[in-house]
Amino acid sequence: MADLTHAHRPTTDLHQSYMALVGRRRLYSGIMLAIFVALMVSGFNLAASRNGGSFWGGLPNILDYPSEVVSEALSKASEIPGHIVTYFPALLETVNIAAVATLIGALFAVVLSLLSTRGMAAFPRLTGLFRRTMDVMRAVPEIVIALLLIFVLGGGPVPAMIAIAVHTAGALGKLFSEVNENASLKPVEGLQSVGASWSQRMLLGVVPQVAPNWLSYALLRLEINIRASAILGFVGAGGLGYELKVAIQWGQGKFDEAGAMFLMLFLTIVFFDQLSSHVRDRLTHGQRVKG
Amino acid sequence: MLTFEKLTKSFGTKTAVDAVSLTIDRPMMVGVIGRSGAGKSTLLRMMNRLAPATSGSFTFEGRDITELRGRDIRAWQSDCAMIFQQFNLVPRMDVVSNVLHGTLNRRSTLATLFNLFPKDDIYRAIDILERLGIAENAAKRAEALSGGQQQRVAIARALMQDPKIILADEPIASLDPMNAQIVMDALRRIHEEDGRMILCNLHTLDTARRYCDRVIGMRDGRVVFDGTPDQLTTGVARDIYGAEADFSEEATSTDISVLNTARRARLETAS
Amino acid sequence: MLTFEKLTKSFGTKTAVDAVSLTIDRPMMVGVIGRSGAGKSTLLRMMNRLAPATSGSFTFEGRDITELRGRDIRAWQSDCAMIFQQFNLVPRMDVVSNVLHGTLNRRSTLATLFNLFPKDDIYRAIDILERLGIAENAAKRAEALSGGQQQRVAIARALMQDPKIILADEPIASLDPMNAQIVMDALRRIHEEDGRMILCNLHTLDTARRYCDRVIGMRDGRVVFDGTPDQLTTGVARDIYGAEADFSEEATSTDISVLNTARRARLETAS
Amino acid sequence: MAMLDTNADLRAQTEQIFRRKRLITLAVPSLILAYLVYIFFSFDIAGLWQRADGRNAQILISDAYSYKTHVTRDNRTGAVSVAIEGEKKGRYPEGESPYWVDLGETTFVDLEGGHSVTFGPDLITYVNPDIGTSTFRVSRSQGVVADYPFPLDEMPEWINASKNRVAITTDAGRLTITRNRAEVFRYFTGWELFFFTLDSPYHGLGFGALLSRAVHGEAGAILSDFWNNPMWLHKEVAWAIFETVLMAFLGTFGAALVALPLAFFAARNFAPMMWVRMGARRFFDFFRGVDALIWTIILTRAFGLGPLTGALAILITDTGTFGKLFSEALENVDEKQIEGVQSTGARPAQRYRFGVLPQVTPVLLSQILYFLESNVRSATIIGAITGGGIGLMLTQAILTQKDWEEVTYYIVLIVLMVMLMDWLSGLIRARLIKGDEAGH
Amino acid sequence: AAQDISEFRIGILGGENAQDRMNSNECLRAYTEEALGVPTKLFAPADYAGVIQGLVGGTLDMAWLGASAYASTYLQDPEAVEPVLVKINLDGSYGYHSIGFARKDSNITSLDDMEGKVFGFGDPNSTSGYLIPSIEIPTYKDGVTMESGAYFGEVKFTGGHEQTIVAVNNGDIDGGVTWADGQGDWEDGYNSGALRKAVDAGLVDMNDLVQIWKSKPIPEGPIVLRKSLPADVKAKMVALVDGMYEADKDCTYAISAGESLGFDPITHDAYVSIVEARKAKSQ
Ligand SMILES: Nc1ncnc2c1ncn2[C@@H]1O[C@H](COP(=O)(O)OP(=O)(O)OP(=O)(O)O)[C@@H](O)[C@H]1O
Ligand SMILES: Nc1ncnc2c1ncn2[C@@H]1O[C@H](COP(=O)(O)OP(=O)(O)OP(=O)(O)O)[C@@H](O)[C@H]1O
Ligand SMILES: [Mg+2]
Ligand SMILES: [Mg+2]
Repeated sequence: MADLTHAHRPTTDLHQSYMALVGRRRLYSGIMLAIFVALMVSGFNLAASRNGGSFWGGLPNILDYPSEVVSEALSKASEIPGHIVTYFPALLETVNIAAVATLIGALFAVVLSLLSTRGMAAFPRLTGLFRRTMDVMRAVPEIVIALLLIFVLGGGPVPAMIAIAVHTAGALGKLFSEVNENASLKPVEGLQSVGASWSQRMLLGVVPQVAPNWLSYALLRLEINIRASAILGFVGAGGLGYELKVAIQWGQGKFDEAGAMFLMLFLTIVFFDQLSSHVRDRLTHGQRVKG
Repeated sequence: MLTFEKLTKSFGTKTAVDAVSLTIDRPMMVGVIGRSGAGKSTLLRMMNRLAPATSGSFTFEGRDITELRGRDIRAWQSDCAMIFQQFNLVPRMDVVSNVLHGTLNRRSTLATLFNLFPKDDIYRAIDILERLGIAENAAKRAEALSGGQQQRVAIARALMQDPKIILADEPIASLDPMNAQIVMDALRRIHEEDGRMILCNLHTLDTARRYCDRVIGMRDGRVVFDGTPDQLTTGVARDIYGAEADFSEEATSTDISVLNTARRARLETAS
Repeated sequence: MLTFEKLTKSFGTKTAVDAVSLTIDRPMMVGVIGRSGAGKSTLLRMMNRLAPATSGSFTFEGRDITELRGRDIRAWQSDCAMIFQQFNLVPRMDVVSNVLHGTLNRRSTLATLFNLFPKDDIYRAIDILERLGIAENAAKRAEALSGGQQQRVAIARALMQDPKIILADEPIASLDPMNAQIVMDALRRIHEEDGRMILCNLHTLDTARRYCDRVIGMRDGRVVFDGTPDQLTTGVARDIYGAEADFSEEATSTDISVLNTARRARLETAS
Repeated sequence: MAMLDTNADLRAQTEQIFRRKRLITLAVPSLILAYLVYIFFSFDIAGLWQRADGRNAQILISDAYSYKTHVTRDNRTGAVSVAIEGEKKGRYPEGESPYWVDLGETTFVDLEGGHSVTFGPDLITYVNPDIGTSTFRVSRSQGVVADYPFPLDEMPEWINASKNRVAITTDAGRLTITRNRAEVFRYFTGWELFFFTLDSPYHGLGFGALLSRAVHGEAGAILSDFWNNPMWLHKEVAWAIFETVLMAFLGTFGAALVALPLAFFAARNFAPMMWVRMGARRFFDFFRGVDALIWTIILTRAFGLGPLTGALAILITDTGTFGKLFSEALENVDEKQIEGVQSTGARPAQRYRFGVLPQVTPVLLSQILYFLESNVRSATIIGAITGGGIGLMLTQAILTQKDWEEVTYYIVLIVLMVMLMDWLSGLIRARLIKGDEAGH
Repeated sequence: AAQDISEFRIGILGGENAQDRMNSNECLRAYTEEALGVPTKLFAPADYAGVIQGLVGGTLDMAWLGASAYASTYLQDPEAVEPVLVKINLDGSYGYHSIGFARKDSNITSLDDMEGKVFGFGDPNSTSGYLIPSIEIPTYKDGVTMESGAYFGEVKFTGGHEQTIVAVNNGDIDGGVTWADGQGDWEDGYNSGALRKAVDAGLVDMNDLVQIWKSKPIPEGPIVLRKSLPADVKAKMVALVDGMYEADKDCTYAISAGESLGFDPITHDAYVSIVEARKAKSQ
């Protein structure tokens, strides 16, 4: 059989060359590991040295603050249902901000992604431009846009909504265009051959293929945006985040309110998290061919 | 009615279609043969304006199609239906919707986006499907059909366009011999009953011989043969395919009777 | 040296292996045949202790393997190598590392976690690869090899364990006939040269006949045949496979010479 | 079935299908529209539009690319000072002034286009080429006494006057007079003092001149003057950016290290016990559900202010996220490889090391790197609330609402930083996952 | 002894750019490092809450707080910090005022006109931006309360003094409160305070605003030291800041954010009423 025909190469040669390879590989992984560890350790030390308190010194006190909040909230437990009712409209506002922003952002993302996917773009020369646009939209943190808009538009939900929508359009646009790239161009060409316009080609040829994946990403984004919307409340964009900030800044004396809001926010986030992973599971089920 | 004048298409340095000049003066069924890479698809794609020509022209009923722009291109495309090797249907949509896509150019974008197709169009789509013998699949998703059925849906879409000319790019290459025959029969019948011109890329000689009125042979982008099926001898075929002396026609055959022997052998090997 | 006593394995109500009693008294090459679902894999997996037995026992050199726990199981596994139909290698790791996995049980956990295998082991791995004719692939990733080469890597990993017994679960089922032969030849050679016992699930009769000293036939979890290859007549095979009268042995054959005729026919059909 | 269908049946059936499809295709946009209408009213977008302040937008935009130089006269002492952005750090040394200001007994300020202002010993004059000359006199008792070249009831809207204060705003600049002081600004395009402040010997030098000085051994001094620019604070900005990236880096990789072992407890195929799995998952949900921001607040008490606190907050949140993602990746691993390793008698740790890790590393790495980029953005926000870094500088600059050119500078830097991280993580991902690392 | 501490951490606050604050206090940092012989760090968080957390958690050693923020710290942990010094104004007082104001063209001239209108506080931890007005305004006349929707149409927090001023100027809220020293003239935005800063920055024109309310004098917030600091460290720091006015006027100007007569010692007693007020608010 074939075995003996390969024996022309002396074994020691193979030994040496493989050992050399192993040595090199060990060296590289060793160096990589060393660099990583060095970066982590020196980074940690640097961060610790620029910090107010030390890591090890602070560790035992980590529960101080939560326990203060919890004990005060517990001592006024009877008021918590009342707080929940009081702050429910604020929670609704937070969720609404996230929902509208996701909706509007996703609509823009659809257009941007179609415009920037090779083979689908209406203006093939401009795909690069649309891609960069999405990169920039993604790169600007929401808080920046929100603060600028608060200056111009005044406080309230709209600046937060616009800020999140801009970021969402950029982030989803990128994901959508990755989905688009995996879509088959055959139906598109088929529609093109009957004289369909660009929007017809996209809506009838591309959207049916990619809609489940888009929806799945959009739901994931909704979940992220609910957090973002709560955070923007911290800088004056309304909603529960704003109320929570006021309570937290006041500190002792309003911890029952803070606790109630904490709880509401947490439950909401967990609720949407579970909802979205459930729906997404169903949407992508059976399509996990790519894994 | 259809004239090519030095029609040329280059991709970079590669000339896919090389100064093709031809005239087809009446509706007939034309077969285009040639080996892979000969430029058959490129020729059809230029005719449908899926791709622009590099130089030369192509006129239909006196109108220079290579000159058209924007909405005129789309109007021409609606007159010139195209059938693809891979069917190019929208797989997740039902069959009737796919057929109705043939009317997209004539209906307003907004109406079509909301699925507002006129009742008459829907009825006509069903009639066409019935004519092609796949009406009972009308409500199924396209992806749920077999290849031969899908290709007939594609033909139905083409008929829905009520086109002056039908281009078919290797319509039977992804089909098994049984379905291939059904599809080719359907195309031939459309040609005979409606009198539409059909231009059909084929990669098998015997299909061309059996179904076409005129056969055009391409090689390296140039037309190297143009004549009736009878003139298409094995010697000519060898020229077109650039084949060695051991060229056996059977190797490209899709005739069911030829295959059956080979198939039987293959089936035996599977456990 | 190896005794099964009423070895049984049930999954819920389904009895996959049903009171198998057998004795194998000297190292030999044993083939286990039977149709899909007969319980072949389950038997081997119990022997390797990848799965526990439901009842009955299995002793090797007087030791009851079904009784072992924890580290003893692992020690047994290192004495009893297993080769899988799908090779079960780590595709992203290079061939030598995969072979070195055969020594995992003997080396300290910590050292192996950092991929620190002794030089001698590495040399031995390369030697084994050389013996199997795939030493030149030593540094490649496993996933870059062909199926036959991967299976030989799996055999190398088994040999690296220096096992007393090698179990092979349909080692050639995912291979083409050419590679199947290479792999079976390698197993046979190992048996002959090293005198190791080999238990090999096979789903083709002729392979069992050609390579094994003893053949065991299973059906619905029970042993329905136990004898030499000569005793394995077509009639017996029909019993084992529960086949109808039209059973043709060729249908399960992997012999290259049998295939060649069918293959030739198939090749002709491709253009 | 099909055979029984007459054409008419089929037509009716298809029509019905289309009616349903139409309903759905119309219903979805209608619902979206209805929701947007609800939001329109509940967010009071119409009212917002009226309240939106165009002037603020104008200040913001014009200030982003321009700067103003103040000429201020103290009306009690008569002293005149000139300062860029009116800040102490941008003040011209005593007796020096830009070309358009003539210091002296009477100070003359040229505002271009024929506009000018004169600070006299008693009178302040403003010349407008279209309208004429206005004069103002300041007295403790009478306030600002003005003499306009037009009747008082025809006061143009760009003059905002009261007894004690007059403000004149034109495109050329702005003049404010109160009893205590009089001040003129003039706008210029550009980011003044971006490279060197007025007290630096290199201020106003061209690139060529700088280069030649640099060659003659002053490179260090030039760099140091730029680096320590007190107006634009390049050194502090660079530190802040670095601190932000540091928080993201420590948080992301720290979280990955913590989450990896924990994820095994949440994966179905590695933690057969239901309650362990559920426990681990709820634990991850909790860490993720309480946002990084809230973790920052909680941790500040224990660890104080600073980047470490921010990094820990990211670490905790991402432990939750990674735990979930990693456990999903672990649930998708190929059992065959694990079984292959197991069949050799490998111990559990070895099984994970060789059967599981090589499979999941590419997936995990790509997720980690993706989060690194997005955490740079989170770190900006966390920094804005307590930690420090560029986020704090940025939000403070926005909240104090005057240094819009600095805001622009920071935003540009942040966008570049995030894009750089995005690019870098993409690069590493492509390298590590495609490149032949042999799974080690 | 100073050797007992390994570093000294100062928290700073105020309505300025974080970096500007850092820069203004750089001289203090340098002096401290020299006096104590240990590395000294400055922290400039975004709001009072961060500094309070730092002081209560023991990760800050010194800070200059507002009176209300001091009260909050004291209420959370009376043993955390002690007030040591207070800034003295040019006229020798150590107080300032909370000023209520509105837009002139809104025709609001006093709290009487604010009925049903939107009223804005600044930061909840601010003395002049929240605590004092929330207690003093209801005493203006019968029926005035700070409940949102009661006397005022709505009561909001804008987040800080600067935001209140801009919000009033933009018409987002009808009236608000901020701080000023109450000296000098209205048209300049007084001699110092948030209004003056806004005017200097060109954000508002004082002609457009009117004062609608003014509080009683509010004690200036104290400089506090962590109680558990070694006694000699405390003594050195008090001496350092107390003597700053004589030693370095520029630095005094920088750290007190304007003209002052430097710092004088003070004790907790000066803030008892504020603590009580805050305690009442926390019920
Ligand atoms: N988009 C393209 N870019 C570059 N080269 C192309 C492109 N499309 C076709 N070609 C080249 O043009 C030549 C003709 O291609 P064409 O597809 O027309 O051949 P064909 O006769 O249809 O072959 P087949 O039977 O394989 O479909 C080929 O060499 C092909 O490589
Ligand atoms: N993990 C399991 N859970 C439940 N049933 C199982 C499991 N593994 C095997 N079985 C069942 O046990 C029976 C024997 O399976 P086994 O895999 O041993 O058959 P086999 O002879 O190896 O067949 P094949 O040739 O398909 O590999 C089958 O009916 C199978 O469905
Ligand atoms: Mg082709
Ligand atoms: Mg099996």
